[in-house]
Amino acid sequence: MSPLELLSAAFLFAGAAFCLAGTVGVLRFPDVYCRLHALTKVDNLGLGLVVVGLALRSSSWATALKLLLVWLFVLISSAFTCQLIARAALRRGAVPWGGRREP
Amino acid sequence: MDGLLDGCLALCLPLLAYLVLRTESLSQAVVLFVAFGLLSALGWARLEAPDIALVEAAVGTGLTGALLMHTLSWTEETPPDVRARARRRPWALLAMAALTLLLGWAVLALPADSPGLGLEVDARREDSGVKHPVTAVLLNFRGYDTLLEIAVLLVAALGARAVNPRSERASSEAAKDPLTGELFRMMTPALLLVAGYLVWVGDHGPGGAFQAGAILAGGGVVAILTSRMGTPRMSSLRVRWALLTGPLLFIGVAVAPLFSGGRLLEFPEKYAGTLIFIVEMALTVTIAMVLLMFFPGTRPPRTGRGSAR
Amino acid sequence: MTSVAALMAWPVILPLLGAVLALLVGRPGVRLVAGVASVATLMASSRLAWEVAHQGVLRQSIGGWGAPLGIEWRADGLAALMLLTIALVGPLISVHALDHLGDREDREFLPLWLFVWCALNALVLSDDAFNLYVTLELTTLAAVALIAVRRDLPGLDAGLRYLLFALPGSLCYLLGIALLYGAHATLDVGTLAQRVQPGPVTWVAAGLVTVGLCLKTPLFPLHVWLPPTYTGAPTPVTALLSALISKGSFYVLLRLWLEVFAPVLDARVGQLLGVLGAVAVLWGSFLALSQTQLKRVVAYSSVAQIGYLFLVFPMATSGARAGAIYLVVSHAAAKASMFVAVGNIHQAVGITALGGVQGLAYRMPFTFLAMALGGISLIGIPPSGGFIAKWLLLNESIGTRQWWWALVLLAGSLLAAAYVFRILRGSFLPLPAEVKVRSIPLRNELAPLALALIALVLGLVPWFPLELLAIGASR
Amino acid sequence: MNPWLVYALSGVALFSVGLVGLFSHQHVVKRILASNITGSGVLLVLVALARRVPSGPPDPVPHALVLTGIVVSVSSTALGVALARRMARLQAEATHSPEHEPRSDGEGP
Repeated sequence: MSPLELLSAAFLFAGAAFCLAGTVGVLRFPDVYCRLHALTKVDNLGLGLVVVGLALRSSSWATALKLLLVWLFVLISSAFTCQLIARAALRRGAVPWGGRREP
Repeated sequence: MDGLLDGCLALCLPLLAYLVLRTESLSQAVVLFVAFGLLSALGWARLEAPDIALVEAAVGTGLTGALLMHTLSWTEETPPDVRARARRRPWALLAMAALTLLLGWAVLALPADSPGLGLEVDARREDSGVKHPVTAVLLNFRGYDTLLEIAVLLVAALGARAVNPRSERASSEAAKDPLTGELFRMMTPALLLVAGYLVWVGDHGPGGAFQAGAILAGGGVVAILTSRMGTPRMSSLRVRWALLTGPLLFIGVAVAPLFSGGRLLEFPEKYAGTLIFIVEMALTVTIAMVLLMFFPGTRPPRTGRGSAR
Repeated sequence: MTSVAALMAWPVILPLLGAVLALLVGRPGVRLVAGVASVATLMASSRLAWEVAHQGVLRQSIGGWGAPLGIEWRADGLAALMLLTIALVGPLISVHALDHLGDREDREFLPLWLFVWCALNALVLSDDAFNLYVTLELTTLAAVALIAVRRDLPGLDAGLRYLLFALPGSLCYLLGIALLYGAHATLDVGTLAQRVQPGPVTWVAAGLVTVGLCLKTPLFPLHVWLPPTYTGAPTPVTALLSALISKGSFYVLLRLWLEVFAPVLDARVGQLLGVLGAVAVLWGSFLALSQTQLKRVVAYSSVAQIGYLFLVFPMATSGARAGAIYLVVSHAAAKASMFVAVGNIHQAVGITALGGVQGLAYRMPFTFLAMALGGISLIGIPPSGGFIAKWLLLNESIGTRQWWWALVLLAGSLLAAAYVFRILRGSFLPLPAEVKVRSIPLRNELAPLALALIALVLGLVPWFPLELLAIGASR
Repeated sequence: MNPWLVYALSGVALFSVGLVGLFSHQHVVKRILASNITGSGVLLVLVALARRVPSGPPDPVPHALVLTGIVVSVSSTALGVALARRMARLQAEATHSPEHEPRSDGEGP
């Protein structure tokens, strides 16, 4: 295992961990807005780490750049979709979670 | 290690499909259906079919999912009679299992490693004018299928438009909306670039008219949903020309050899590559236009359901 | 222009080009473009049929690629006869449709009809299994769009119902083809016929193909979508559906069954299809007798007539094949004339109930003459094409010592006589005073008469079609 | 249990789930989803068959067939959805139009 592969494996594991955290966040959080946080921030970071890990493994610079391009597009589109979903939810009258609720 | 991924993916697909059909609420079913589409796109990628993964992700999941969600705001959530459904469920499961076993028995009886027509395609690929085998089969060896398939697209577009004629013109207030305005301005150049690249790369790599058309249609759908662009209407001449140039060109190219004693769809040796490329460019516009025509522009009328505005 | 490739290409390309141009010109020029395309396609089809009659079976590989890779075309006697039927019956129905439907619908009906024509011609000529799937799908989608052309609630419901039954049919067919491709690495029907051996793959593939196409034709247990769809759709579209579009999937089933599957499957499966056909005949006829709506009577009669077609499978001899195809052709003409006549009645009087027919024979003589002639062919009374077809089937059932099919044929004819005369009886009663009959253009009255005359001529001059059918008959 | 067989069996299972689901549900959108799933099942079987080549790239012919198949299934789904949407609107208008005030945004049939 050359140092490059070790580094890429580390990135991949970190990325997978973040994706897992993001998914658990989506399942556990109480309302739309918190879930959007989990989705947009954590999963994108996870994707970024996975992309960097793969770029290290990829044979040519062209594929590495294409992979980074994938990450860039996902960042842009998820930023906008997150805003749109939040706005739609607010219009639909989804009240943000106000702190601990009595059981 | 690969076997585990394949096995898990192959198991998840039918389970997710069953879940799509079992959930009572429609919106949940559609969301699960989009997830199913993405998983099947992953399956195509695992089976080394990048062309199909591209089309599945862009059209099968993206556009169909968006179309279904757009429709949900119309169809009433008819209250399903859960008792009747529950009574029928064991019979349905039994039927699914029996059918799977029967068909599985036939699949297991298939020869395990027949190369199919791959060798013939590679042997004749040089004189098809295109290097990528799938594009060679799609546009040259079986170009007749693609010609009829373009007719299928036109018929579907005509049927969908005829049934939903009303479409909204682009309204100006949408342009001032910061969110979608910014997205639209940032996305359009990248989209056109990717679509052009996909048509060009179809010559020697996975890509082609369908993938590029789907990407263009994706951009168009965002424009329609943010009511920056009305749905293309058959009544405007520009739309009709954009829609029908591809088929007319394809028919022309197919029929031309007949006048000089050749056969239908017999591309001349030297120009096969360029002719296919020109036809693909025109077909990309046709496919994008057809896929856009499936989208109604109108806001769903809020009749009957008092959802808070 | 006389090369075989051109001859076989024009019947498919001309309607496609016509449809695309009709879409392009939009409202003003639609009728002109569609008319020119129809005449051109009629000439191309008859020219090809003439060539087949003289030169025998014509073969052609599209794009010059060989069988396994490219798509093959084959034009034998059967294909030529079907081409002629589509070219004659179709335009007559569309002439009637022009007045029956409104002006807006013309802009959609004509291009869709040309797409159906192109799909049916392509289906009849194609010798490639996947290409047959694409043509079947094109026919289905065009039919759905046609059914819903009026955008009214019954039309939409009928269109959706038809779509959601025809789609699984095509997909079953496609899975059957996929299995055959997996086993024999070819999609060409001719090569498949040589390579197919009995085995699990062939049995399951044959089952899937048969079930899929029986869903679309439709055969008895799978016919539940037919009556509501035929009554919900506009009448000229119903005429197209019953006369031509349902025959397309039967044609594919007959070709695949007789050439590919029959030698490898044992006869009992053929008997099963025959029994289902027989039950369809009796079931359809009984229900046709008990209907009160005019259109539903003719719709259930379609279920019965399709049942007759499936009697060819238990006695897979060339005589039975000729009889079945003759019934396909004469039923297309006769059923189209009856549905068009029903359309005229609806347009003139606006009542669809059976009673509304009372006394109309005096005011709409041609329409009821057409309905009578069409009825004669459905029953199978001597001077009609239906009689020749049933005679051939009777001969074969006696010849192959399966006499019970003869019983089904006779019982079916008796029942058909009952429900046809039930319609005609009312028309000769005195016209009740309060019924006001709107006059309909003569062109509309002549369309069903021309269709009925085709069915009659098929009975009077049967040797031409039968000789044509004999060309390329495999067994 | 080579990989192509796993996917072929999964495709067959998808086909069965979709076909039985199609005939056991009443709601139109559910039936359209079921027909889409049936289509994906058939196409998965086709591509799995293409992957049986022992070495080298998979067989391109089924890939071209599946590309055509996906476009055909999307067209039929879109047509079905368009019909369903129009029907839903007509039914909504039919049930609500008697006491409903004339529509403001010119939404006539």
